[in-house]
Amino acid sequence: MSSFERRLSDGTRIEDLIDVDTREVRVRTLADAELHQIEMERIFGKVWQLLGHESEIPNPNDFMIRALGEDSVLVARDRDGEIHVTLNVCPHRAMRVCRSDAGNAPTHRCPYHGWAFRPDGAFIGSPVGGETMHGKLLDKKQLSLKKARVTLYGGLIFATWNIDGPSLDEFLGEMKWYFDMLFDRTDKGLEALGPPQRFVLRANWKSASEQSASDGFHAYTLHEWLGQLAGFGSGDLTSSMLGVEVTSKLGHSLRCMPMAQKFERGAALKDTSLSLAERLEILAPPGIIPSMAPELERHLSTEQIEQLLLQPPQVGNIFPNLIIEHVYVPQPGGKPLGLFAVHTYMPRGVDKMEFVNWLLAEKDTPQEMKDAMRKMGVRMLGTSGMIEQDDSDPWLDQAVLAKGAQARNITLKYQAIHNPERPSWWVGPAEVYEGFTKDDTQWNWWLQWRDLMLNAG
Amino acid sequence: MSSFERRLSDGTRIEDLIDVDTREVRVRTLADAELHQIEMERIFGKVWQLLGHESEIPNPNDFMIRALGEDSVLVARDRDGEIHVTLNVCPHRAMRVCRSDAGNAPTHRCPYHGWAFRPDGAFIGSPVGGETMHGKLLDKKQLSLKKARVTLYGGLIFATWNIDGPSLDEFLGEMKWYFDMLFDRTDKGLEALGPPQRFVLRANWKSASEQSASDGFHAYTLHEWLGQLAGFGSGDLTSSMLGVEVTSKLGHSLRCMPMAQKFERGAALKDTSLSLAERLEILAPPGIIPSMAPELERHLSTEQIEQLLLQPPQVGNIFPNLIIEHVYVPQPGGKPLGLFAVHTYMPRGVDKMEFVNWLLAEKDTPQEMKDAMRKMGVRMLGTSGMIEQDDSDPWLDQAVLAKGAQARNITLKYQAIHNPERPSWWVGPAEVYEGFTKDDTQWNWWLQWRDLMLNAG
Amino acid sequence: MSSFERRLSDGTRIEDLIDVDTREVRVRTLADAELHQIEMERIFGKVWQLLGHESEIPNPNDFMIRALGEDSVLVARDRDGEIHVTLNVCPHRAMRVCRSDAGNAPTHRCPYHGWAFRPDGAFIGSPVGGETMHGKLLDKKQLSLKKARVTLYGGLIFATWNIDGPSLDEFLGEMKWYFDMLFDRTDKGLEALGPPQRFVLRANWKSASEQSASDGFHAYTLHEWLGQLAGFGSGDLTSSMLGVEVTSKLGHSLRCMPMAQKFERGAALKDTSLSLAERLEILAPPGIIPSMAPELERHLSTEQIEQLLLQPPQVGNIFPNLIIEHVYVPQPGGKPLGLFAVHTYMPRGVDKMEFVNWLLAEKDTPQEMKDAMRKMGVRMLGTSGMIEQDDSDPWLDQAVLAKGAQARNITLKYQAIHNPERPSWWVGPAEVYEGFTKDDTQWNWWLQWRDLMLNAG
Amino acid sequence: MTASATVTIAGFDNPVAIGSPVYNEVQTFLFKEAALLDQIRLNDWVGLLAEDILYTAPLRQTRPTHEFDKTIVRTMFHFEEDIGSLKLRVARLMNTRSAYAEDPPSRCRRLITNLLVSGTANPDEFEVSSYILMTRSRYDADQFDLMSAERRDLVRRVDGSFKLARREIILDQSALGMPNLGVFL
Amino acid sequence: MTASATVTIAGFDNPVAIGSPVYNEVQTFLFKEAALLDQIRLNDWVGLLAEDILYTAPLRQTRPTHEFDKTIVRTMFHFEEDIGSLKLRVARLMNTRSAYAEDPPSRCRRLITNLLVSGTANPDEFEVSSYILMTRSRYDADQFDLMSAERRDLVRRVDGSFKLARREIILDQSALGMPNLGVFL
Amino acid sequence: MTASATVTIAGFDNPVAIGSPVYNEVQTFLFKEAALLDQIRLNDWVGLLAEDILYTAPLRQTRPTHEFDKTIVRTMFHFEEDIGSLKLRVARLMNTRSAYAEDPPSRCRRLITNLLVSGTANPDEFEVSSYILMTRSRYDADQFDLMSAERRDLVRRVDGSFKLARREIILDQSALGMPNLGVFL
Ligand code: FES
Ligand code: FES
Ligand code: FES
Ligand SMILES: [Fe+3]
Ligand SMILES: [Fe+3]
Ligand SMILES: [Fe+3]
Repeated sequence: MSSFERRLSDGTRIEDLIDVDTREVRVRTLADAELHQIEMERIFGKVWQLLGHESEIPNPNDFMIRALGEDSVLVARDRDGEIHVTLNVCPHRAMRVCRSDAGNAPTHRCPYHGWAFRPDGAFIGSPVGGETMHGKLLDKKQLSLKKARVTLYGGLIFATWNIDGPSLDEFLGEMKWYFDMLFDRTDKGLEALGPPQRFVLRANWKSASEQSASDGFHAYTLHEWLGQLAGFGSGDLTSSMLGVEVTSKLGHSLRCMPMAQKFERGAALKDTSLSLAERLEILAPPGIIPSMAPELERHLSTEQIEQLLLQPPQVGNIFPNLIIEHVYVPQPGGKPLGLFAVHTYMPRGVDKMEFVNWLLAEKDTPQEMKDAMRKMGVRMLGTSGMIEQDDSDPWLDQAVLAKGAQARNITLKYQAIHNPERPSWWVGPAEVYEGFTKDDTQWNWWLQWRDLMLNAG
Repeated sequence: MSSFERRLSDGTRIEDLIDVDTREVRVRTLADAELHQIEMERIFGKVWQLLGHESEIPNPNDFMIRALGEDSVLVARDRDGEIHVTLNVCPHRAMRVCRSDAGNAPTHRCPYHGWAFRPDGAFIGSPVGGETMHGKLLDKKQLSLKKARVTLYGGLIFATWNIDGPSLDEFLGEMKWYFDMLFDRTDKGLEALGPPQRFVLRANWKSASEQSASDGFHAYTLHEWLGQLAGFGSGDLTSSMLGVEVTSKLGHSLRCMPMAQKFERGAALKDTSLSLAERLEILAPPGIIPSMAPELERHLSTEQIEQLLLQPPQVGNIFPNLIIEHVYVPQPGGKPLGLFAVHTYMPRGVDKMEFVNWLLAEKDTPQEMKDAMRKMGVRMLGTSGMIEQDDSDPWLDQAVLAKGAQARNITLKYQAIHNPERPSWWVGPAEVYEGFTKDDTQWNWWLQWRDLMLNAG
Repeated sequence: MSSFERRLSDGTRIEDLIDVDTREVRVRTLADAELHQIEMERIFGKVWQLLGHESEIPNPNDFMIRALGEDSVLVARDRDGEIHVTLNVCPHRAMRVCRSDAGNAPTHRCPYHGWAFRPDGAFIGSPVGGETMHGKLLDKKQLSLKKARVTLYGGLIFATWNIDGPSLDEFLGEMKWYFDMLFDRTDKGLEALGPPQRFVLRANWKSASEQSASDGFHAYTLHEWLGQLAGFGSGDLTSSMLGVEVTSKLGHSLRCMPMAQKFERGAALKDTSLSLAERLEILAPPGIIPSMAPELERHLSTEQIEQLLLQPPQVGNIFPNLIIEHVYVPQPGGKPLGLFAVHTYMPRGVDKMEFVNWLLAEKDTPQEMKDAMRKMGVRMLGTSGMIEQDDSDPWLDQAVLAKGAQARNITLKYQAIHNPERPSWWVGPAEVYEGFTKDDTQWNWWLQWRDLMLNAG
Repeated sequence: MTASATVTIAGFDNPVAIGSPVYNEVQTFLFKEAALLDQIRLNDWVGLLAEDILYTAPLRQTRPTHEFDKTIVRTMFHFEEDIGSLKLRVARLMNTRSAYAEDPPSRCRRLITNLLVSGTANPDEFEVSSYILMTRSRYDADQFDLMSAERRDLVRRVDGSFKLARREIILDQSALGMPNLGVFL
Repeated sequence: MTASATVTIAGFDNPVAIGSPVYNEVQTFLFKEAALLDQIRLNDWVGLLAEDILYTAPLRQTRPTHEFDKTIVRTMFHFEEDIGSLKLRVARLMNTRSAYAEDPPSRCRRLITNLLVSGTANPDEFEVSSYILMTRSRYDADQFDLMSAERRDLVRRVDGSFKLARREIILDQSALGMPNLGVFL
Repeated sequence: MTASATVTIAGFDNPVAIGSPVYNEVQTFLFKEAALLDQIRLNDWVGLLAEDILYTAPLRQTRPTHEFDKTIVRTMFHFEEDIGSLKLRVARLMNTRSAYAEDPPSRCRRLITNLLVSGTANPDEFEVSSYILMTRSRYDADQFDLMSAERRDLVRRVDGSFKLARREIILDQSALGMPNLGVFL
């Protein structure tokens, strides 16, 4: 069926929705139910998706239920410690097999007719075994829970239905050099500080996701209060607009702002005569403490460490619907408090989405610092977050407005274009733009969306 | 318009949804809005539907409002006692003509412009008669409420829009031999113990209906507590799995379980030296008392009576959306209490359905027994029913899960196949399978669904 | 895309929905989601729509937010006093620009990225101006809020997206001769007595709108109580059915009933030996007082004044979704109390609509009379209106019933046809029918609906 | 003390203590009133109204936080009633068969909470603030219509029992989600 | 005084005044009962029931205003329980693992308001009318299921504490919008 | 007595009787608090808070009946506030014009019911359990957003009036149906 040429029912083709030359996207793209169904197949059926962190299910047979696109999946650790992701829909008659948000179970028995499955989804059998209730037309392997492909990255559990597609590494591409600075930098790695916050908004998942692709400019107006009340940019958010934006045609991006510009004490970081531990004492990334210096050196290259210290990634995204927050929150004492979070924006139909918010730290981050990071995370991000409740307000408006017959035909515009010249002093890979924030990262997001949507394969 | 070849908007044809060879049905079938609209035309526009029991409207001009598919209909008795079913939508401007759930009225006046109709739907006239508000383009006959075809069966009111289609007898086919044992066995016939319970679930009507087509296996797991707490199967539900399943290509079915297997005292029923009244004293069908023996003999053949005593139908369905419950509930004394109910599962859009639950007894069942049957019915079935609240739980799950882009493409499986050999000792008609419950009855349901859905005529 | 030939997905063409010969409309027209989308383009994208009255925003920079079809628009007065209507959707990323229902602001700043606009929608600039966040691909004019075309009529603010289409005068056509009697008759003109009542019904906008096209007959039954309790028609509503109905192929209409028939004192109005002021003393239109006689004479022709006195328009519509109420409510003293209102029925999807109710009077109507008119308006019309809550009840029923597979294929009928002979004594223009109310006005409404729907241009 | 302010007065100034006899009587009055309305005993309900009653529901508008006082609009109303119009409404509902929007009637439930009472200059009159959540079910709809509001009442003691002398209903929507206010709040 | 009437009696005839000791005790009883139900302490809840309890929920039908008495249908029920069936229901929920419709359980909140109490001929028994709004959330649904109702109880004082001797639940829908009544009201 | 249990304590152990002075004062406190929040008098609201307040809303998870104690997750929160963060929230809402998610503010109504109170070892502190149903309406939406919850408070008497010393909000959804908790519960 995937080769059936799909047009929206008013005759529009997908390529009509995006004007590649003028960098415009029709507003209707945010509210079209037919388009949504195609996205579920061509995007969410293909990409890698974050489902959680392995620290959420530390023990053999631990499991949790998560959404992967609009499907319910079982994320379970088997008795050997390996993590599996399987469709939480019974292959018999489509009942929900596992009905608890989390727990520990060596087998999962479907309540409807009692078919049982292992944590890896393998079909064990049906009750009153001699009767072979499951019949003889299919063998047991064919009666297992549908299995996704899983890759752990810094303990983050990524999965995809695209069994033979690109690996996670290939999917992340050149940008992985940067992501490694965040997700894969200490010996014990990351942990989730708890289960994710979850809440549902009447918004299209793309509203959240295109914003996550490093929309830098909105902070100036939408988060105006951060300057006024929270000491961001020492009261002038213009400085937050400056920095380096890295991105790639795969739709990922990061905004890296110089510490020296954001914090008075940041200048001192440049003193390379200091040891790494000493420099971390001045200003360390979220969750990192000076004693972790050797670990950083083991995990990252010198270039990565230098960037992590001097101009670390602060916000960014992994295509299509993952946002990264690696933020340095100004504190009265002058030493910022770190904030480390990832969210996914999971669709629930064309006009709703679930916001899933994990707060992260290194496993070895001291408990007191974890507590502080968790509190700051809860206060600034997610459900009641003073920053992010405003971030999501436009999504709600877009969802309502994009239904209008006039509004649907105007465009979203991505016409602020960086000087294409790569800064000569920058050592990292991918597309690199310096200066005042522009729309190139978001535009890459849309180009990648377009590529996948035009690819029925 | 019915000849317009319909494909779902992604190009799928209806025949793609069912694999006749491997007995699989795509899960998306439970959640597809386009398919639903076709069902409303090709199934609910054609089949016979149960609307109630004539005992609910015993007097001339009594009426009640019911749903027939997704249409509102007036079920009314005329002054001569005949029952009519008409579309409760004004032929003038589509206002709801009758707005009370039940009552008594010799005429029904539309509140909008005052057109009036008789209980049989006949147009009487419009107000200020001399002005002929209804115009002169159509004659009065053409201005009547749209009329359905009605047949009473054991007092149950069946109706269809298929004016020239099969009779109810033809629609029931060979299975009527069995249904007669339940619905047409005493002189005064059945009565509804009260109006039906009604409640709305976020589920597709087919989830409920395919289960009703004698899904025997689910009881073992889904109703596990019945063995533990309620004395079913003397604590082991495996025995409830055994019996005879009768079904036909028209999509109807019944499960008949031997009384001797379910109840200790059941063995004594086999003593044919006893009179029918004496055997009924040992163990009688729901609502039947020994003094009704002559009536049974008048209404049923010897073969039917023997089966009704020894291996009566206990659950089953009439295609598409009617379930029959004719249950013997174990009681401490050893003598089971009867439970007799029919439900319809009426669609309300693709993702909602109304559960309509009538409790039945013979009109001549003693009041005390009726009270006991009503209480048991309320406690086990329908809204708060301890059995049926669990039956409907999978329907809710299926409705949610079937929206997932992965889940919609997996299949419902009906691959447990009976030994095709008909038990030689069985005297009744239709397809007959003996042994541990299998999926053939449900598969017949789907084949009949497929037949109707492919028939645009 | 507008030239793409659109069929509903079951193959139905728009022209199949209306039978021009038998004056019937398929009920499904009231509940078809695909049709609705076409209406939003071909009707609401083209017609003139009422958005409010200029007295609601009397001062420079005053603004209010209104719905135009399903789009949100900003209605704002600029510093020179001119009123503009612009799409309240940011041309940058489709955020809601103005978020207050009303207020006063010389500029409107979008909260998302800070783009600012003048009351006339002109783009002022983006923040941190030197950075040209809005890019250089488009000039500033192209970044303004999308602008509608505006015409004031008696202070009523009409707007359309059809920039080069017919003027409001052309749109009103011959019927304007009558509308002028209501909307343009005094020197200072009309005022809105306050902001409009707003409430949302689960109904299709056409249910309300086709009724508004002078459905005269429903009053007899649906408003029966008006005769019983409120002294309408001296207790017999039949007299309310008689009068003159004027209409045109543009879909507008008015019902004009002779004052002499409705009120005892109405006969005295015919005495042309009296001065206009003296006649107004006997019985004046809503909001008019005798001292306004010279104003009426300045604004209206003798013929218009005579009709306004003797047989004024009392209810009517402007196509597609505006109803006019210019009602004389019987009072114990014998002198009726005037009631003057306009409503729009704004779609909110196929199955919801917003009822927007403005109460009007002349600016120079004495405050005491305004208060009385407002109270009577609140009590009889709109949200809690004793008359209009019954008017909307059929709309709710139609919305539910039209979903039924049988109901959707029956028809709405407009088969009560006036004697086509124009009354010789009538001086006004347009189609004129005399006698007992008929369906011609509503049929004109549907013909105009059909014309626009078949016109993809 | 005036009801024209945006904020509630009742219970803040000159409070009548929760648990005091007057408070308890007012609560009894409101609970019984709700029972009469829910059970469509509207003629009994009219008996609770003072002859000089003002019964209003002003419009609401969305305004920014710093203009919160403008969210209540008292130039236009959803209800603007006196005793005569209320009696006419009740007569229409109870004595005719053509009050179609509420006949058959919806099933309403008026949950009354957050009762606060203040005394006034008149020892027999009390400013009363209560919250109402009305659930409303018509025909066989599976979803309730909801309306929440604050009611600001003036309750007057007359001959040992209470009468409702003023009610202002502060509805919580700028565009109501109910098809009509054919029921009293 | 009988509960079979369409209209509420409690609080109108022979009223137990709001704020009186009995009223306060009844309120305490109902609030604690709600807490037990919401926290699925069902075995504790059974302890509040009299052995002769009648626990019913009659059907509702839509009828015109002048047939309001027919809107409550007492020939068929959504609940028709005695102590035995209630105990079986609780045993199923608490002692087995196959009460799937409520296991995992929904998160319910039973808001109790509008309490009115009357005395009866038996000085230890009280007619009690209360309103309930139950919010119900299952799995990760973003919308609550709602049910509003009046509960007409007979509460009996036994050995210094109360027992529920009768409950009739007047539901406000003719077709319930919940997938089941697997929870108590 | 601790608030960390899954089940409510307030009103069960060491109960403060309904109708007693302390109970009535607590009720007054909560009703006035709701009025301040609903009317966006947030600076007044801050005046009700103790300097050592803990204000939290733990996550909820769906779990089987026999793991009911795990449905409240206290390792992650929707709110985890102290007096400083609460004051910052209020300052943002009241003193800036860029708290966009609640400016223009939604119209909220906080219906408070099912109040139960217990004494503690400290004679000036009381464990308080109350139910809240919050209706929330933004712009011209025709449907309300709803949230129901139990609030477990510690209320402290300070200089003759009450301060809120602890609030734990037990929300009834595992995935909230509101776009944010930009409002207080
Ligand atoms: S649906 Fe899972 S075992 Fe049948
Ligand atoms: S719609 Fe029924 S009479 Fe007009
Ligand atoms: S969306 Fe309005 S400024 Fe960006
Ligand atoms: Fe942001
Ligand atoms: Fe079952
Ligand atoms: Fe009318």
